[in-house]
Order: sequence, then structure tokens, then C-alpha cells
Amino acid sequence: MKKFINDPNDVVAEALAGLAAAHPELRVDHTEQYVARADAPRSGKVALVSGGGSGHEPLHGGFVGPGMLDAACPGEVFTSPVPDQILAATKAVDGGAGVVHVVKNYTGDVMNFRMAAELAADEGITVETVLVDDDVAVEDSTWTAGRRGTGATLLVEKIAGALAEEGGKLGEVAAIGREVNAASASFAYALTAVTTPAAGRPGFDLPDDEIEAGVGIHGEPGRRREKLRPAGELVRSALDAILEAKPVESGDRVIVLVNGLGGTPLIELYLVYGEVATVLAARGIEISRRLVGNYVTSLDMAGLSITVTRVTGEMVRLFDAPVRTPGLRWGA
Amino acid sequence: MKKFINDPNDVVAEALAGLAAAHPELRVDHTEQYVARADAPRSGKVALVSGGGSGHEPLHGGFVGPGMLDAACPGEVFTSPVPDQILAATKAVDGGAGVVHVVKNYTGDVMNFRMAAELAADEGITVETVLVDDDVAVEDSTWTAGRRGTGATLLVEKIAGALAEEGGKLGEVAAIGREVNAASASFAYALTAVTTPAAGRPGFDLPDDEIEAGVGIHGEPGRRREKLRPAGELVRSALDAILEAKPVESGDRVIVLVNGLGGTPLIELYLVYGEVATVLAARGIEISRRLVGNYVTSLDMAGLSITVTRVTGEMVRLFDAPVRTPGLRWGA
Amino acid sequence: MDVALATAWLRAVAESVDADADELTKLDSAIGDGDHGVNLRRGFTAVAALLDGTAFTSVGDVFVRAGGTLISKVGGASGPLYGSAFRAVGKALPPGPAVTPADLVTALRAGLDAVSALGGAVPGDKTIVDAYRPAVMAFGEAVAGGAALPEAAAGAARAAGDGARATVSLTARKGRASYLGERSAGHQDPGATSTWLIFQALADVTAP
Amino acid sequence: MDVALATAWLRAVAESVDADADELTKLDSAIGDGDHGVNLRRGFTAVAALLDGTAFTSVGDVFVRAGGTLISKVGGASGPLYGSAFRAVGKALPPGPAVTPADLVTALRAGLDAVSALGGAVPGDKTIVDAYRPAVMAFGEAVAGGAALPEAAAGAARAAGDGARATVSLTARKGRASYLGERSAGHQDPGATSTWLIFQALADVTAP
Ligand SMILES: Nc1ncnc2c1ncn2[C@@H]1O[C@H](COP(=O)(O)OP(=O)(O)O)[C@@H](O)[C@H]1O
Ligand SMILES: Nc1ncnc2c1ncn2[C@@H]1O[C@H](COP(=O)(O)OP(=O)(O)O)[C@@H](O)[C@H]1O
Ligand SMILES: [Mg+2]
Ligand SMILES: [Mg+2]
Ligand SMILES: [Mg+2]
Ligand SMILES: [Mg+2]
Repeated sequence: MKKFINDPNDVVAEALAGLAAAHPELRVDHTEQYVARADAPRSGKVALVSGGGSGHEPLHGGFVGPGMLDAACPGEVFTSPVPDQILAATKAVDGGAGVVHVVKNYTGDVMNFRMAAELAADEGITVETVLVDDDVAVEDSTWTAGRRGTGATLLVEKIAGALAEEGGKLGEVAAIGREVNAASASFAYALTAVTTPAAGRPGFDLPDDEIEAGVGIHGEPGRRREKLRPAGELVRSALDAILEAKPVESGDRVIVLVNGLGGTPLIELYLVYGEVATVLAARGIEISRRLVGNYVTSLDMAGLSITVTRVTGEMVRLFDAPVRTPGLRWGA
Repeated sequence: MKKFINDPNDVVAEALAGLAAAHPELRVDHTEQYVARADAPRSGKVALVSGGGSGHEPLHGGFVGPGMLDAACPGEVFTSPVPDQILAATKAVDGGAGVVHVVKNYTGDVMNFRMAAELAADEGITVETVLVDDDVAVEDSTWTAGRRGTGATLLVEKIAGALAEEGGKLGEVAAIGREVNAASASFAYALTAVTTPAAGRPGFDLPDDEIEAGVGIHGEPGRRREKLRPAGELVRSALDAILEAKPVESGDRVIVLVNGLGGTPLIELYLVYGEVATVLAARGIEISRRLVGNYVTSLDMAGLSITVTRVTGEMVRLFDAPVRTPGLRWGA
Repeated sequence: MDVALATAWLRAVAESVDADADELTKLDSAIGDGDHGVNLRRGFTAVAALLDGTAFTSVGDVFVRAGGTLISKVGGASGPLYGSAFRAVGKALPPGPAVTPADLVTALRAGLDAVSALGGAVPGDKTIVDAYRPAVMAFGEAVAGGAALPEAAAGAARAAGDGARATVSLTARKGRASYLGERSAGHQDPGATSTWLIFQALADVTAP
Repeated sequence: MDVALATAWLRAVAESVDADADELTKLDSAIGDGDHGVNLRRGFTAVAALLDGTAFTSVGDVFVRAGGTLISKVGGASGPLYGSAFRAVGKALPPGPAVTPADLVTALRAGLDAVSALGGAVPGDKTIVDAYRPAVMAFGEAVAGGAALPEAAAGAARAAGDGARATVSLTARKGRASYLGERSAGHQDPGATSTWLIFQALADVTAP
């Protein structure tokens, strides 16, 4: 394993130290291990708290700031945060108007956030949970833990965060977050396995002409192994899965996210975005907004995910609202 | 080779198509192969044109927009653009106040930009060239082609671009660009070799416990091969080289860039930034501003570069000025 | 079981989880995210530190506090599950410095109920439950049949081991491994394996 | 050399560069950025297309236009260098559909001067110059000694080959390979190698 680290056990803490040093506009609590807006709590504002395993940066710590999250709780690498952390962050940013937990649908995240929400309720804080489960590679059935939360998390945090920033009420903020999630579908491919600092070797072997289709963001293998195909074909397959799971009609408007998993260069992401734009145009779907880059990553995994979210005008307006975070910034 | 591409020969053109689709605020000329601000030429404004091989994204195409470049000329992967391209871009964005070429110091880039500048002069356009050569891993002597241009390119483009945006004259814009370059020093490490689409295999073999120290951004091997060491030690060695080449005194102010080469995750870049901040603080050097991310990349190479630029108050002011490009955006 | 035995058990778990962390992580790499060993090592190291620094007067307290520590330190799916299990075990025990094997039967069942309630897994879902449930059943039957603690614990460990090994052929329906669908079959479940380690540790520390 | 021979030469270069592109790229991967083969293939493919679509009446024009095409299509260091060289060769030739070996000597020297002026490399810097210069010298001496074109071209190709091979031991002082310092020694220079291919192509198309 070759990584720019010191001791594998210190990676998360040391990266948080770097984040704190780099961003004076954030407040990093190193004891409780959370990242918050320096100006939190903001009285009367609904606060958004998210979190999850580390290794997905800029998600979530990089999305803390005006117009998006009030706090983020990074767990160990690929390990959901613990209830203590989430509770501490929740209390730290609660401005009296309630707190929205944005939770990616993984067993660990769900359970730890649920425990924290119960503890917060005990302390008189109202928590609404928005569960993100956009990954259509996973069947949503009683035979699985349900769909995973992946790329759509970014859009949920951005759009719900904007509504909270402009004074939306707890129920409204949670509601639009859920709407964004419900309107989103994602699909991912991996070209390589991920190497976590703790494991020190790739999670699986992948021959030089094969890829994993339908992977998540935790280095787990996908639904199936395939031969590598040209980018255009992979995009068409992914969009078929996405548009079958969450139908988008001709004339509908969408936000598209072409998201690198960490090890894939931008030149490939743009090439893929070009293919996505071509396919959607042929179907009469209008891409209102798009993001191309590394937002919801899986350490050094070479791969990408495509997310399509069918949007309303209100969602686009909130997407366009100013945001000022390390990982996403405009209008400010 | 596993990449999200179709035909290796079409990578640059197809990525440009994606860039054009993703960014309506840019104008991509697919025939002449350049990217320009959609509102160029802007009459009376000094125009900045840069370019270089593709594979360094977001450099340069991702830095086109208000407050930064007026146009960028992407060559083939790791191959400098040709004079025709540069001339076409230069003519397209010239607003009558002259054009600054920001050129990274590589034999090919220098020669192709020089030819283009001569052709532009023939057509009555005044061109000033700012040569970027910040990589202190290369000795600057008659025994080499001189130092390479790497991370400092971003800062030259940002700061000179801001001065041009606010009405700076040709000589002033070029002068501050040269000052930024003169005040900058960079050093890079690679953990893996790069695979270009054309070559289809890594440029060199690197054992699992060795790294290349003093690499550039074109996948070439570095000055020497070393054993992998903890991040803290690597940072100290890099900063020794940087601060020896371009001395920075206690009390001086700097801008720091911790730049990923493409395959290194953000969590490691932040960890490394934390180490840089610690070392500079111990030396009494104040980090006025910093950037941590993938800005000047080398396709999928795992690695990073550290750039330190000793800054004046004016440089910081211009760094802070609004910028609105795909790869760098604030204040707008 | 007295306080000394309870703490000895948890220390033995900490040691065996530490020794087998790489193995657990390897199992989790195959069908999960490769952190199960590190997770449990972090958690039980913290439990051992808690035991070092605390004087307990009640067996139940040992487990309640250990469970709370796991919840606070592990994260992931296994943290809340094991944490809630140990808390439930502790809470179900009568107060005092020693409990009977029969008390333990009731308490271990309460632990299993907590895991089931929190995680919603049923037998055959390829989870902790697939080792925990047979272990509790074997333990209960042995005690009902008049067995002493060492014998009951040995039977529980055997049953947990059988249960863990039997997860190999199962297709996961809960947790991360369920994302793999059919591809999860052919691998032993990491959580069932660590449950086996936990019961094996009890058998080891009680062995005459 | 008439227009037909000049175009045959350039076509032969295009073929040999295409055939050896991988080899050139491999050399460039070792001490450069791994694009030399692709660069020249792209350039000479364009030159071949130009020749297909144009009727020339002057040998010099063939080289001037080919050089311009290389400048427009190759990029990198080799594009301007080879482009300027061919342009200089063409410009130094007398107008008309045929030129003498002596004309070619003068023209090839002008090409060498263009490369030196543009790139600033001197012999021993591990560049194109290290193959080009001995080739031009051998060609000039052969012609001065009364040799016909085939013989002179064969001698130039041999000298270019020797020059290219001799770059192996050199430490680069120009171009990308100079960044490697001492580590550039032990590898054959890609540009010197492609120069050898160019002169070998001339030898091949003139061979009786
Ligand atoms: N719903 C559940 N009920 C019981 N056990 C579960 C459940 N979900 C997951 N597990 C267990 O958790 C184990 C994984 O734990 P761990 O790797 O620590 O957490 P994570 O999956 O969050 O990375 C699985 O092997 C499985 O046995
Ligand atoms: N200053 C120079 N003078 C002569 N030849 C040079 C010079 N710099 C580089 N070269 C030649 O160019 C070759 C590399 O060409 P190429 O790979 O196409 O361009 P780049 O180095 O820009 O990628 C080198 O092998 C060397 O022979
Ligand atoms: Mg995990
Ligand atoms: Mg090149
Ligand atoms: Mg796990
Ligand atoms: Mg090259």
C-alpha cells in the first residue's frame, strides 16, 4: 500500500487537522470528531447534519458551510460515525428550529443516526431524518438492506441546505430533501478496487480487462463483473438502469451528476458527461444543471457514478442558491 | 489499460465535447481546438491565453472564465498545443489591449507558443509571454531545459487573471504573472506511474514500497527513486527543497497549494496540508491563503505536489478577487 | 459468573478479536467494506481499557458499560448491534456480583432480541444472528439439561462455529453484503464469525 | 531528387513511423512522456494526406508544405523541430521539379541549422541533433566524394543509426529527458531514433 499517510490509525484525525488548518471558516471539534460551520448554531435556522464513513471526501466535511450542511460527522474510513459524535454535532448546531439528519442508507449509518436522534430527542431537540437511497444497482426489496445512498446525497444536501439557509421550516427542509432523493437514481462502475489504509491491500482483484458494475462507495464489489467496454456503451447501460428505475419523460428537466470515485481523471469524467448529454438529448430530456467532478468518492478507486435527478423549478432555484463550502462554492 | 474512453485517439476531442456540453458559459471551438470565455473578446481587456498538453485537467480549460483565463489551448495528451491553435485562440480573445501567454517551461510548449506569438505579432497583436518554471526538483542550469512549470501555473493564472479583469495593462499583467512565478517553488512525489491512453500501460514500473521524488506532471520518472516514507517526512523533505530554492523568511506570508496529481484522494491531501501547515508555522511563516485539491494533474497518477508562493498584499488581494471558472470559483 | 469472570471473558474477546482482526477484515473485504476487524479491535480495545479503569460490583454493569463503549467506539453496523446486545444482556441480569447460568440464558436471549429488533435480521440472512441464535439455543438447552457453565459455554461456542460456517452458502439479505446479491454466497459472514469468537472466548475462559 | 522521389521519401517516413510508433513511444516513456511515437504518427499521417491531395511542381515546396503540416499537427518538442527542419530544407532548395544531391547537402544543412537555432541543442545533448548532424555530415562527405544519391543516403542512414545508438550513454541536457539528470543515461533518445528512421527511409526509397 502506498499512501501519503503516517500511521494508518491516525488518518482520519490527521486529515481533520489539515481540514481545520485549511479552512478557518470551519470549526473542527477534534474530541467529538465533527466539523461545523464556525458560526453555528444559528438561532432560528434549521440545521443540517450529515456524516458517514471517511474516505468519501469532499463528502461530508467538505460540504459544511453556508447554504449546505451545518455539521458533518466523519467516522473511521468506510465506517459510519458513532451516536456520540452525531449527538454532539447535533447539539452544537441546533439553533432551536430543529435538525435534519441526512443519512445514507447503510445499516450502520441508519442505526447510529437513529440512536443519536433518540438521544437528541431526549434532550429536547427535534430531529427529522432524510434517508438517501439512490443507487439503483441495488434492488430495493425485502431481500436486501435496500438501496444505498450515493451521489444523490450531494444534491439532497445542497438543495435542502439552501432551503434551510433561506429560512425553511424543519418539515419543509426534510420534505424537499426526501423529494430530491425520491427523484434521484444513480449507477456506478469501478475499474479498480479500493485500498483502505487499514486493510493495506485492494479489497478484490480485478483483471486488467474487467470492471465491476453496480458498485457502491465502500469498495465492495458490484452486482456483477463485466468486460470493459467503450465509455459510450457503459453510459448507455447505466442510463438504462437509471431511467428504468426512476422514469424520466421527454420534456422533463434533470440535474445530472457525473461523479468520479477518486482515481479517475477529470478528462474521463468530461468525456462521460458528453456521452450522458447525448443520450439524454436523444430522449428529449433537458439537463437543467450538472456537476462533473469528484464529489462522493471512494478513496483511490478508479470509477465513476452517474446520478440523474428529475427536478422541479423550485429544486433548480435552490440548487442555484449561493453555497460556500470547501467542496462546492458559488454565488459567494 | 482501463479507462472510461472510446477510441484512445478521440479522448481529447470527446472530453472537449463534454466540457462544452457541461459549461454553456464557455465557447469551445472544436475545429481549432480551444476553449474560450463565451463573452470573449472583451474590448480593452488584456486577454490571458494558456495551454499545454491535455491530461492536466482542470488545468487549463477548467480555468477559463471571468477573473482567470480568456482562452486555453489543449494539446493532445501530454503534448503541447500547436501554433495554429494558439494563434486562433489568441486572435479570438484579443480585445485590442494585448494578450498574455502563460506558458509552462517545457521545450515543446515554449517553441509552439513562441511560433504562435510570432504569427500573432505578424497580425498586429502584441503578445507578452509569462514563462512558469517553479519546479525546484529540476536544476535550473545550462545542463537542463530549465525548471518545469507545474503548480504555480494555477496561481499565475489566478492572480494575473484578476489584474487583467480589473483593467490592468498588458505590461502590468505580465509583470505580476512573472513576479508570482519568481516567488513560487514546487516539489512533487509520485506513488504510481501514469498510463496515457495512447501508451496503454504505465510509463514505468514502481515497486510497492518505492516512490518517485521530484516528478513532473507528464508521467516522466523523477530525479530519484526512494523508499516510501511517512507523509510527515516526505513533506519536510519537499519543503526543505522548496525553501532552499526560494528562501522564505520568518514573518513572510505565503500562499500554499497542496495539489493532487489525479489519483490521490482528498483525505491524503488534507493530511499532507496539515503537515505543511505545521512545518511552516514552526518556521514562523504565515499561510495567508491555501488551496487543497486536484488542480494541476497528471491523469491518474497517484501523487501530489506542494507549491509555496511568497506573496505581497497585492497578490493576496488579487487571489481573493472573484473568479468564475469550472475549476476555481469564488465571489461570483 | 462473577464480575471477575465477566471481565475475563471480555478481555479474552479483546485478545481474540485483536489476533483475528486481519482475518475478519479479509472476510469483510470479500463481501463488505473491509473494516470489520478494525472496527471490533477498536471497540474491544476500548472495552479492555474501560475494564482496567473501573471497579465493578455488578456483573450486569460490566456488560451494560461494555455495550455502551462499543456503541461509542465502533460505528458501522456491528457497533450498535453488539453494543445493544451487551447492554441488553447486562440489563437483563439481576443486580449483584454474581449470576447463575440460568440468569445468563435469559440475558443472552435478551441480547439476541436486541440484535433482532435493531437490525431486523432473521435466521438465514447471513448475519450475526446466524451464529448468535444457535449459540444461545445451545447454551439454554445445556443449562436446562443441568450442565455447568463450562460445558454450556463450550456447546454454545460449537454451535456458533457451526452457524458461522453455515453462512458460507447463504445469500446475504441484510447489511452491506446484501448489495452483492448472489455474489455474497460462497463467503463466510464476518459478523457471524466474530460472534463465534465471542462465544469461543467464553468457552476458553470457563474451561476447567 | 525529383518531386516523385521527395514524396516517396515522406510516404516511406510515414510508413516507418507508423510501424515503429510503439517502439518510439516506449523509448519516450522511459525518459520522457511517452508520446513521441503517437506525435510523429499523427504528423506524418497528415503529411501523407497532404501529399495525396496536392500536385507539386517543386521539390522544395514538398518539404516546405510537409514541414508546415508537421508544425500544425504534431505539437510537443518534435513538431516545431522537425517542422522547422523540413521547412528550412525546402526553402534552401532551388525552385523546380528536381534538385541535385549537392542541393540536398546544402538544404539538409539548413535543416540542421534550423533545429539548432530553435532548440539550442549541441552535439552530445541527447537530442535529434545527435543523429541528424552525423547523417548530414556523412551525406555531405559522400556527395563531395562523388557518390550518387543512393550511396550517400545509405551512408547518412548508417551515420544516423550510429548517432542514435550512441545517445544511449549520454546524459540529456535538452528536452524533457534533461529533468531526469543522470537517470536519462542508459536509454536511447526517441528523437534521435526517429531521425534515424527518417534517413533510413531515404536510403530505402533510393536503394537501387
Ligand atoms: N441487520 C443486521 N442484523 C444483524 N447483523 C448485521 C446486520 N447488518 C449487518 N450485520 C452484521 O454486521 C457485519 C458487518 O459489520 P461491520 O463490518 O463492522 O459494519 P459495516 O457493514 O457497517 O462495515 C456483517 O458481517 C453482519 O454479520
Ligand atoms: N532542444 C531540443 N533540440 C533538439 N531536439 C530536442 C530538443 N528537445 C527535445 N528534443 C527531441 O525531442 C524528442 C521528444 O519529442 P516528443 O516526445 O515528440 O516531444 P515532447 O518532449 O514535447 O513530448 C526528444 O527525444 C529529443 O530528441
Ligand atoms: Mg464499514
Ligand atoms: Mg509530449
Ligand atoms: Mg464492514
Ligand atoms: Mg514526448
